[in-house]
Formats: sequence, structure tokens, C-alpha cells
Amino acid sequence: MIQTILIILISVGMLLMAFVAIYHKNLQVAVIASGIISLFASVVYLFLAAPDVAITEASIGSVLTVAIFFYVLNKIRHEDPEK
Amino acid sequence: MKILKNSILLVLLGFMTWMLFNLYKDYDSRDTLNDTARYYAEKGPDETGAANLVTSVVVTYRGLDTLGEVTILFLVSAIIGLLLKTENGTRKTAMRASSEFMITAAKLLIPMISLIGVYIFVNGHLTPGGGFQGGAILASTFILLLISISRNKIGHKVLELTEALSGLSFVLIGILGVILAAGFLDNKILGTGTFGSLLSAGAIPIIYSLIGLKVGAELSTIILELNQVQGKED
Amino acid sequence: MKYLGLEYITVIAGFLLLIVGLWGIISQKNIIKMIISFSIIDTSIHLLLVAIGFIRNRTAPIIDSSVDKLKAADQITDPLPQALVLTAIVIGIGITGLMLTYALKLYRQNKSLEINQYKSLKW
Amino acid sequence: MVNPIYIIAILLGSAFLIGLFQKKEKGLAGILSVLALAFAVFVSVSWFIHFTSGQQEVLQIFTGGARPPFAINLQMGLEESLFTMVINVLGLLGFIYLYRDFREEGIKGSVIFLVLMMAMNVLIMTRDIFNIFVFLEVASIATAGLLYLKKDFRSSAAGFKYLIAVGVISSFLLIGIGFFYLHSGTLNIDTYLQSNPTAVKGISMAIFLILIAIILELKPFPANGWALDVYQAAHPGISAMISSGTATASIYLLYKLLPLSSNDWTPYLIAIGLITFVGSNILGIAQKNGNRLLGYSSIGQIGFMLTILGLAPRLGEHFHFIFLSIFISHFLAKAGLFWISGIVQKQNIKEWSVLRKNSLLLFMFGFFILTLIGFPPFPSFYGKWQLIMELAQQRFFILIVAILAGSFFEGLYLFRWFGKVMKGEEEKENSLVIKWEKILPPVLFTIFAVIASYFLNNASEYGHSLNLIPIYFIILLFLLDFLPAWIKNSLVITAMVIYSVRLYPLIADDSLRLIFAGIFMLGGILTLFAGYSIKGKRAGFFPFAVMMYAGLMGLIEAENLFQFFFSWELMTLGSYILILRGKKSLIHAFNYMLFSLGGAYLIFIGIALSYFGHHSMDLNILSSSTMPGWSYSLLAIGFLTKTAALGLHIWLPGAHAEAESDVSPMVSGILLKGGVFGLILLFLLMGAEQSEQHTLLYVLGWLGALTALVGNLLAVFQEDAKRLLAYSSVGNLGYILFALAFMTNVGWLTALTYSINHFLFKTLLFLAIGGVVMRVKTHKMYEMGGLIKQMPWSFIAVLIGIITLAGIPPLAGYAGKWLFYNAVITKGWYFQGALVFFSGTIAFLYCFKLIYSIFLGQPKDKFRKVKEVPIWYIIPQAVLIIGIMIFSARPDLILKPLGNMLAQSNYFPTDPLSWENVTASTNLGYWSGYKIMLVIGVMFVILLLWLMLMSRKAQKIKQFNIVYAGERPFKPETTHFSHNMFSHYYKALGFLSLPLATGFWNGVNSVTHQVADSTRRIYTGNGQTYIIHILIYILIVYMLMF
Repeated sequence: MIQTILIILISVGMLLMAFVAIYHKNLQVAVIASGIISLFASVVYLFLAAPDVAITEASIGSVLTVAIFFYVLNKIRHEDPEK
Repeated sequence: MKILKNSILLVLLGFMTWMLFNLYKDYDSRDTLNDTARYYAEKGPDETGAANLVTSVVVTYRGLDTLGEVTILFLVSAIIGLLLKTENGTRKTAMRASSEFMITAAKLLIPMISLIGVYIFVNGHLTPGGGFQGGAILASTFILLLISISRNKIGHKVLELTEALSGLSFVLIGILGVILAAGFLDNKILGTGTFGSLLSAGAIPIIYSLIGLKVGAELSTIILELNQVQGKED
Repeated sequence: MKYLGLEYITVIAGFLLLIVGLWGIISQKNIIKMIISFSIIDTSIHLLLVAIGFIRNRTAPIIDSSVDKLKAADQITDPLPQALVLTAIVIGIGITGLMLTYALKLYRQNKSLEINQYKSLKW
Repeated sequence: MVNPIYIIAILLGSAFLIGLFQKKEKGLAGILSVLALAFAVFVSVSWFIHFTSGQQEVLQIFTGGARPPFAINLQMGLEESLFTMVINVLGLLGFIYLYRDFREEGIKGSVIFLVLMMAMNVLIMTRDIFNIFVFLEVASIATAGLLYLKKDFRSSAAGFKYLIAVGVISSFLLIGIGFFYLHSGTLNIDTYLQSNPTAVKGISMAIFLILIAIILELKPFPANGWALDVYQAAHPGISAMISSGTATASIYLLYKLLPLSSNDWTPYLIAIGLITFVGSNILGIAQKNGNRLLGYSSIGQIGFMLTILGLAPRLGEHFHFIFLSIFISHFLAKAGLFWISGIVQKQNIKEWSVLRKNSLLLFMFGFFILTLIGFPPFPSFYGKWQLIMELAQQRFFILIVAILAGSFFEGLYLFRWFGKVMKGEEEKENSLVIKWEKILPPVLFTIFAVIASYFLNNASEYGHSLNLIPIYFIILLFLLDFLPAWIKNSLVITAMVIYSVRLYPLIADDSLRLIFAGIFMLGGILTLFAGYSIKGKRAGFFPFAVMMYAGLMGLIEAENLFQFFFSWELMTLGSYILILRGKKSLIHAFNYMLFSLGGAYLIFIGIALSYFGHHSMDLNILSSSTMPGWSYSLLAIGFLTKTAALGLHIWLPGAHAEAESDVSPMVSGILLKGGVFGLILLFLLMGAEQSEQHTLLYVLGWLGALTALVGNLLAVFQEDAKRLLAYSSVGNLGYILFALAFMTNVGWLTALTYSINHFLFKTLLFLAIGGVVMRVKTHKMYEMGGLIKQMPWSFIAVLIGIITLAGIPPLAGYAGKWLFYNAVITKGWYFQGALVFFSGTIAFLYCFKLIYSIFLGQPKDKFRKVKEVPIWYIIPQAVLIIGIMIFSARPDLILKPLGNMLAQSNYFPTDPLSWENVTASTNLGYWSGYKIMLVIGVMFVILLLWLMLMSRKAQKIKQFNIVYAGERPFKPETTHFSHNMFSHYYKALGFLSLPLATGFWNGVNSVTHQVADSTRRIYTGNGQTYIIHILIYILIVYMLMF
């Protein structure tokens, strides 16, 4: 039962984060929000008896993907049109 | 105008939801394993010798998929390099000055985290985790390395070498499977060993380590490429 | 009560996330946002796949102390979808990385991140 | 045999190995890649040979040490070996083509290329659904990666759109795969099929998602904007790989996955395919960018293949042949064209005229274009024929119409492009740089296409009945094109003589065929004589001249409808290119081709309709058509496009007038008879006098009469000598049609007499006038004048020509007229007869204009020194004049056996002519060509003598005699009598000559363009819109299906 409630909460959290990711003006925040979705998802995977997937999603989905996003965003910010 | 467009899109999405709901309607939770999964559960441990059945599926039964996916990362790292090549062909690395603290921390942390990564993929056939996860962790240490050490010379060469050699070995082991065992990527080219020990499960630990190295190298290359680009106008 | 099982909730969450992701991809003009939406879609599909492999009250498909090797078939969940998801996750980061590189390149060439600015090819 | 898994291992291994190389080792990297690709070719070819030499057993390749469905397995069977073979050959050549580009960019490019090839091989061989997903992703990423070869912004934008679109599509694929596994418990195709699947709603939807994703990968119209952008932006070498390679793999995937579905996809695939085929071909019409145009064409062809795939259950045993024929032509031609595009490096199709700088490239371009359109003997013709016939047999008439409409639109833009390349404005800069590695792949693909044609011809149901000797001769002429013109000309003439000798015994007892064979062969040889006057090589003339004549002869020889249509198309193609050779003939040749193409497709449908319910292709099936009204009308309209009946005539004047001097007589005097022969064949087979098709004949009769009237009337108002003759041909063919429609013995004799006459005098006139035009270098008659002194021979030739034309006794034209009156009176079509009679008098007007304006009156200063036409023009004219004389004096030589045949063979037994020596008589009167000749001859001599006696005292007036000269106006020609000669008639009759037909066709043209132009705006260029298209597409198909 606790699991169910937790999963529902996490799911709601994922959806909220998805809206943040889509609608937040600041791209950095949006990227982090998408990383949080992955993190939440990896928690769900743990509940669903999939530790392998959970580790992968956490390390690749939330850490590395976000890192790549940041590298690119950083680059874009540095290449301002005014320069 | 924008509202109109958005409402049309919403209607479209509404239909999409309806379609997916129809897919959901027929979804029913399972209470037994189907034949395929039952085979993995019953025969898997003996055939492959791996305790982690996901690993046995990923590395052996569906090894060709894994080969494909490793290839994807390999491709992506190559493509990014090609796409971001600057006009005059020279590339500069980031020259951000790092604080002493960062360097010290990195020196401490990097070996430790790398070790964790290696541990994860070496034990892929026993515990959760494996090549991808370990590789990803290796790549994270690489990010640390980039942040902490300026003008690092850990350049493409090492990464490319790791990438190519591990990829080649992967393919070669696959071919050995054809020659020595029942088919491409068959892990039984080595004995399956004692169930549950590190040196067991035939070629799985080797393949998974190679995958780990390769994934790590590839993800690092991707990051390196993106980082090098960053240095262009600094 | 049946529909309160973890897998049902996850499937619903997956579908909803998929819809939101699709919405993002067709409504957001910013290509970074489009790529974010794409990775949301990716995550949603992973959720679906893992839920498909799940069987209630069973453990992870790893033969360890808690699982009897001989009765594994009655104790573990389906390992195959998990294997598929592993593959899919790695493919996902590959594609996301490539999309981002294209975004960067487009920004360099056009100084814009708006998808409707890239219409030099049409008709 | 080498295990096919090594293809994958070697390709991938080399890719990884090249990753090790340094920049300076790029030569080595290139060699390694070529070796790896060659190895792949070797393996797949050896398997293909293995399977085609009788081996049946399919090889299963297991991986992962377990049997399917637990591990992934690959399969190598006949189909797999074929498709991997073509893809690997493409890969090897494609790599060689791109070699230099890869080299310049370092070594990573070859890595991506090798991986792409590996992915395509796996996609074809694998039997596992998730494996398909993985390697589809590999292929898409590699494709997106290869776009790096072009560094411009458009290429990056296209790459991004492509990635996003493919990403969304593969998301749906993955969902489908997941739910498929949930419901079926397996990922293996074979296991699922063997498990006797029942249609659970859930699984059918999962399969729907999988299939729709694969279909979307095939870029169905209109959800394909992303693909078009890629085609346009990518390096052409890459576009070739996408169009021929990836598409091949995807279509094979669909073929492999289709059996999964328990839903009947047939109607959906057919609809998706046809919408794509017709839709993108219509959009292609408005496209100016070469690569994008090729993209449209690619997508259209893939749509066509989808349709065939959908029809597979209905086509039964013929499916493989049809599919292969269409597939292989698309595969070879599209890759070839993209490769050529890479050599040309021009965007706008107008600028492609730079191809003319290299005749090999030009040849290959034309070759590939024609392969795409499916002209015989190119490979796709056989498949298309078989397909249409099978569809007819199963009453899918709407499909036939749609397919041919799509083909027509495709032909439209491809021929326009072709024309622009052949005749468009010359490119100034000399910028065609050709490297060996760029030219080798298309050359090899051309050769492959020839080989494919050969095999398809042998494999096709009726192919063995074809006489391929002319085709081989045409190929030989292409190879000998470097020789000087006179050698080739002699060669062709000799060949035609030999051919005639061979043919004669075959048709000796069939006077009808004999006459037409005579016209085609004799005419051919005579007109070729004129070609001796041309110096140099005359590159590219003879193969097509022979093609036209081969087609015409094929019509005569045809024993079945396949041969007939084959020859018809051959004739069309040859004549099109001959016409295109004229200086200003670009637009006219294009119009000719459009009408011919449309006409050919109508004939095609007509044949298909007649074939329904029969099991042979014999010509006789026309006589028992189950839908006589439709099939006869369509066939008739098809033939009438070639004879330029009113409304379908607008292509003729320009085409005939602007052709080269010796080509005009070929296409006017000879080629038009091809259409007449078609009509004759049709009318004969429709079933003689007791034909049920009275209405059709009545309409055709009227059409003939009106064509005669309008054609002649329009001829009157022409200032251009050749155009005048051309319009006169329209009118003359109107007579022939009118007389044929009588369906009586005398009527047909009339028509045949007219045909022979028209051949004799029109060839003569076009040769004579063509010779004159060649000398004075203008077509305008009012600019000529007084040429009788310089060109007495031409004057005589034209005089005899117009006497025959106008039907003045004693020459053969009069015979036609006499027969004509008899026929009209017997038939009772008085009103139409009067119309035709009236148009006959109009012919006097333009005949007069022709002879007067050119040869009489004041000679022009600038033409004082022109010489008589070359001897090579005079010889055939002399022969023709002799022919006219003989036919005038002894018409019985031809008409008697002909009349007997018509009477005896139960076609037209009633009211034949009765012959008594040279005198023919009906119940209305009698006529003897010989006596008339004699009488008129005597009268002529007497009158001439009398005139000479009377005018002994007449004085010659010098040209600049003040009485005649007056003041010299600013533009002297316009005051000339012959300028605007019949303007007063125009006031009275001009309304009849209003360009109604031209206006109508222009309207059709502009509407089509408008539709194309406004429809293609759905491709906004916005990647997001493309994704919305994809989503809508999925939804619509889903709603239709569930």
C-alpha cells in the first residue's frame, strides 16, 4: 500500500516535472527537471524489481544526459550573437 | 491565432490519448512468465552461468542488440566530432582555471569512482549493473577530470584507442563464438565456471568489461568533443 | 483494487508522460525544449516497457540468496523487457546527444534556437 | 559458403579498426573499407548464386548460443541474399563514389558508412523485432551523421528535422514492440507466426504500431517532409544511399513484418501507396530543384512498391516478378541519377544542361530517366505491364487508372527535365569536372540495368515473343556513335534493307500490312538518304531513328498486344528524341511526349480492359472485349493522339515544323501512319461492318471531318512553311480518319489511298521544303520568294507534291477524291462529306501560297546566291515523284489486291470496287488513272505549246524595274503579297481557327500546376509541422483500421 501511494506520488511528481521541463523559461531549470524525471523513473524501476534498469537510468538518464545538455547549453550561452 | 493553433494541437493530442487509451484497455498485468522468460529463468543460469539474468540476456541471448547499441554510441561520438569540427580544423580545449581544492578533490575522487565503475561492470553477471552502468560511471569520472584539470592531455588518443580496441575485441569474441561454440556471441567459448563466482559465466565478464570500457570511452568522447568545442571562442 | 497495482500505475504514468512529451515536441518552438520533450518521451517508453515485464510479488531477475535457482521461474520477474530497456536507454542518450550537437551546430550557423527559423528548405 | 554473420563482423570490425587509424593513414582506411565492402558483396553474391542455382534450404544463423526465440537469429534465403546483394553492391559503389569526399574529411566518414552498411544487412537478415528497432536506429543515426558531408546550414537543419521525426517514429515502434511482447510472449517473427496467432485486440494494435512505424520510415505522402529536406540537403552520394539503400531495407522489412498482422492491410497499403505515388508525383511537377525532384520521385516510386506489396495476395505468382521489375529499376535509376547529380553539382534543373558537355553522362542521364518512367525495353516496363494486366483480370480498374495517372505525372516532370537537359540554355562556364570514381558507379549501374532488362525480358510472360534484334542493333549503334555520320547512315540503310527482305515473305499475303511496311521501310530508307548531306558524327541521331523504325516495324509484326504496345512505346520514344533534336523544339517535343504518354496510357488501359476475361494476349482478344464501349473508345483516343485528331492536335505543328530538315518528313510522312495503322488494326478487330460500335464510328467520322476542316484552315493562315505543311498533315489525317470511320470497302480503300498519297506527297514536300529551309535558313515564306531560278528541282518537287495534295487530276490525289465521293455517297454521310469537300478546297489556298510565296515572285537579295538543295535531298524526292507517277497511272497495282483482300477476308464484302484492267468502277461510275493521266497529259502539252506560241513576244522584266519596285518600305517583306496572304479569309473563317484546343490544354496545365504548387505548401519547412503530420497520419490510419 505504501508502495502504491509512493508510486502515485512519484508519478505525479514526474508529470509535474515534465510540465516544468516543457514550460519553464530557463533552459537550465528545464534540463534539470528532465533529469529529475529520470531520477524519479529510476526509483519506480526499483519498485518494479528492475535494479539494473534503475542504475542505468540514474547514471545515464539523469547524470550523463543532463551533463551533455549542460555542455551544449553552456556552449550556446558563450556563443552569444552579440559577441 | 496562437490559441487557435494550440487548440487544434490539443484536439490532435486528445485523439492520440484516445488511441493510447485503447492500447491501455487491453493491458493486463501478468502473473506468470511467458515461454521466453521461463526459458531464461530455467535454462539461463546453467547455459550462461550468469546469476544476473538481465546480464545473460543482454550480453548473450540478445548480444547482437548490444553490439548494435554499442555501435550507436560509437557512431554518435564519431559524428559529433565530424559535425563540430571547426572551420580551420584546429581545436582548443577549455582553459578554465581550476582551484587547488578541485584538483586535490579530483585526484582523490577519480580513482575511487573509476574503481566503482570497474567493479560494476566486472561484476555485471552477478550483481545489478554491468557494462553500461559501469561505463556511464567511468564517463562521469571523466567529466570530473575535465572540470578539475585544465589543459589535460587526456586526449582523444587514449579514448579512441580504448573505444576501437574494445569494439574490435567484442567483434572478435563474437566471431570466436562462431568458431568455437554454437554461434555469434556465444559466451560458452570459455567454461561457465562456478555459478556465482567472479570468474564464471564464460565470456560474459569479458564482454561486459569490454562493453563497459567502450561505453565509458564513447560517452567520454562525446563529452570531450562538446567540451573542446566550448574552448573555441574563449 | 487490481488497478492499484504498481504496474498499472506505472503504465498510466508512462502513457501520460508520453502524451506530455508529445505535447512538448509539437508545441514548443525552442529546439532545446523539443529535445527535452523527446527525452521525456524516451523515459515514458522505458517506464512502459519495465511495467510490461513486471510480475507482482516477485523479485529482480538475479539469482542470489533470496532466489532458489531451481524455482527461479516462479520467483523472478521477466528479465527480457529489462534487457530491452537497458538497450533503449543507451540508444536514447546517443540520439539525444546527436540532436543536441545538431542544435548546437544550428545555433552557430543561424544564431537562433527557434525551430521555425530553419525553413530554408521547404516545398 | 561463408557464413553471412561475417558480413556483419567484418563491416563492424573494420569500422572499429579504422577508428584506431590516425589521420595520415586515411589511404589505408579507404582500402580497408573497400575491402570490407567487397567482402560483403562477395558473401551475399555467393549466397545469391547458391540459392538461384536450385538450393532451397534457408540458412538460419543463430547467435548467442541459443535457439530462437530465446536468442536472436538471422536468416539467409533467396530473398535475403538478393536484397543484401543489391544493397552491398550499392554500398561498394557508393563508397567508391564518396571516396574522395570521405578522404578530405578525415577517416571518420568511412566508419559511419561501414556501420550504415552493416545495419542495413542486419535489417534484412534479422528475424527479431527488437533487433529491427536497434538497427533501424543505427541506420537512422548513421544517415543523419553522413549529412555532415555538406556543411551548410540547410544540411544541419535537415539533419535535425530528420532526427526528430525518426525519433518520434521509432518511439511508436518501440511501444508497439513492447506491447507485442506483452501479448505474444516473444519477439521472434517466426515463432509468433508458428504459434497460430489469434487476433487479440491488444496485439493487433501493437502490430499496427509496428507496421505504421515501418511505413512511416518509408516516407508516405504527405507525412514525409523531413525526408524530402534530407534528399535535397544531403550530399547526392548520400541521397543515393538513402533512396536506393535504406528504402530497400525498409521495404523489405515491411514485407517481412506484414504477415504478423491478422488485419487485412491490403486496402490500406494500396491506398497509402497510391496516395504517395500520385501525390508526390503531382507535387514533383512544380519542383525546380533537381535533388528535391529526385526525392519526390523516390518517394513516389516507394509508394508504388507499397501498392504492389499491398496487392501481393491478389497478384499471386506474378507478385515477385512485378515487384522485382519495379524495384530494380527504381534502385538502379535513382542511385544513378543521384550520382549524376553529384557530378553536375547544380541545384536548378535548368542548369543541368551542363550535362551536354559530356555525352556519356548525358546518355546515362537519359537512360536512367527512361528507366524510371518505364519505357520499353527498360526493366520497369515488364513489371508495369504485368501488373496492369493482372489488375485488369481482377477488375481493379480504378487502381489501373490511378497507377497510370501517377506514372503520367512522373513522366511529365521527368520528360520536362530531360528536355531541359537536352535542349535547355547552354551553360557558359566549363565546369563539369569528372573524376573516375564518380563516373564508375553510374556506368556500372547502367550496365546492370541493361542486364536486368535482359533477364526481366526473358522472365516476363510474353517477353520471349519479342524480336530483340532491333534492340541489339540500337545498342550497337550507341556503341558505334563515334563513327562519322555517313558510315552509320549506310549501316542503318543496309540494315533496313536486310530487314525488309527478311520481313517480306512473312507478310506477303497480307496486303494491309504490306502497304504499311512499305511506307515505313521505303520511307525510312528514302528519308535516311537525305541524312548523307550532313557532315560530322551526328551523335545520338541514328540509335533513335532506328528505334522509331523498329517500333513502327514492330507494330506491323506484332502478333500479340504485348508486342504491339512494346513497339508503340519504342516508336514514341525514338520519335520524341528525333523531334527533340530540332533547334527550337524543346517545348514542342515536350508537348508531343505528353500527348503520346497520355495516349499510350489510354491504349494501355484499353488493352487491359480488353484483356479482362481472356487468357491470352493475342490481338484477337480485341474482337471479343467484354467492355467494348470503353476499351474501343480508349484505344481509339490513344491512337488519335498519334494521328493528331482535332483537340489532340496541338503538339503536331510545332513538333513537325521545328524538327530537323530530314526528320520532319520522317515524323510527318511516316510516323503518323503508325497511328493510322493502330486505328486500322482496332477497327478491323472491332468486327467489320456488323460492328456494334456505330456511335463510336459516327463520332469518329465527325471528328475526322472537323479535323480536316480545322487542320486545313489553320494551314492557310501560317507564315511558316513547315508549320503550314504540319497543319496540312492534321487536315489530311482528318480525311483518313473520316474515311476509315465509314467501315465500308470503298471507304477503306479511300483511307488507304489517302495514306499512301499522304506518305508520298508529304514526305516529298517536307524533303523539298526542308531542303529549301536548310538553304535559306528561315521558315518564313514571305522572307523567301523567287527561288525558282535557284532551286528549279525543288520547285518541280513541290509542284508535284501540291498537285497530289490538292487532288488535282491526273495525279494520285485525284484517285483518292474519286474514291472518296463514291464512299460518301454509298455511306450517306452527306453533311460531313460536304465539310470534308469544303476543306479540300481550302487546301487549294495553302497549296497556292506554298508554291507562290517560295518560288515565284520577286527574288530576295540575300538569297541570290543560294544553291539548289544537296543531291542527297534530290534522290529521295526523285524516287517519291516516280512513286507518285506510278501510283497515279496504275493505282490498280495496289488497290486491286487490297480491295480483294478487304472483300474476301469477310471484313467488307459488300459493294467493292470492280476492276477491269486499269479501270475501276462502282455502281456510281468508273475511273481509270491511266486514261486520265493520258488525257491530262495531252491537254497539258497542247496548252503549253499554245502558251509558248502566244507569249513569244512577251518581254522579260528586270527585277528593279521601277514600274514594279516603287518605294522601298521599312520592312519590305511585310508588304509582300504573300505576307498575311489570306487575311481576308481570316475575317470570315477565323473563328474556326481560334486556339480552343490549345486554350483548353493550357488550362489543364495551369490547373495542375496550381494544385501542385498549393499542395506542396504543406511542407512548410518547419520540423514541428512534419511531426504533426506524422501524428495525424498515424491517427488517421488507426481510425480507418480500428
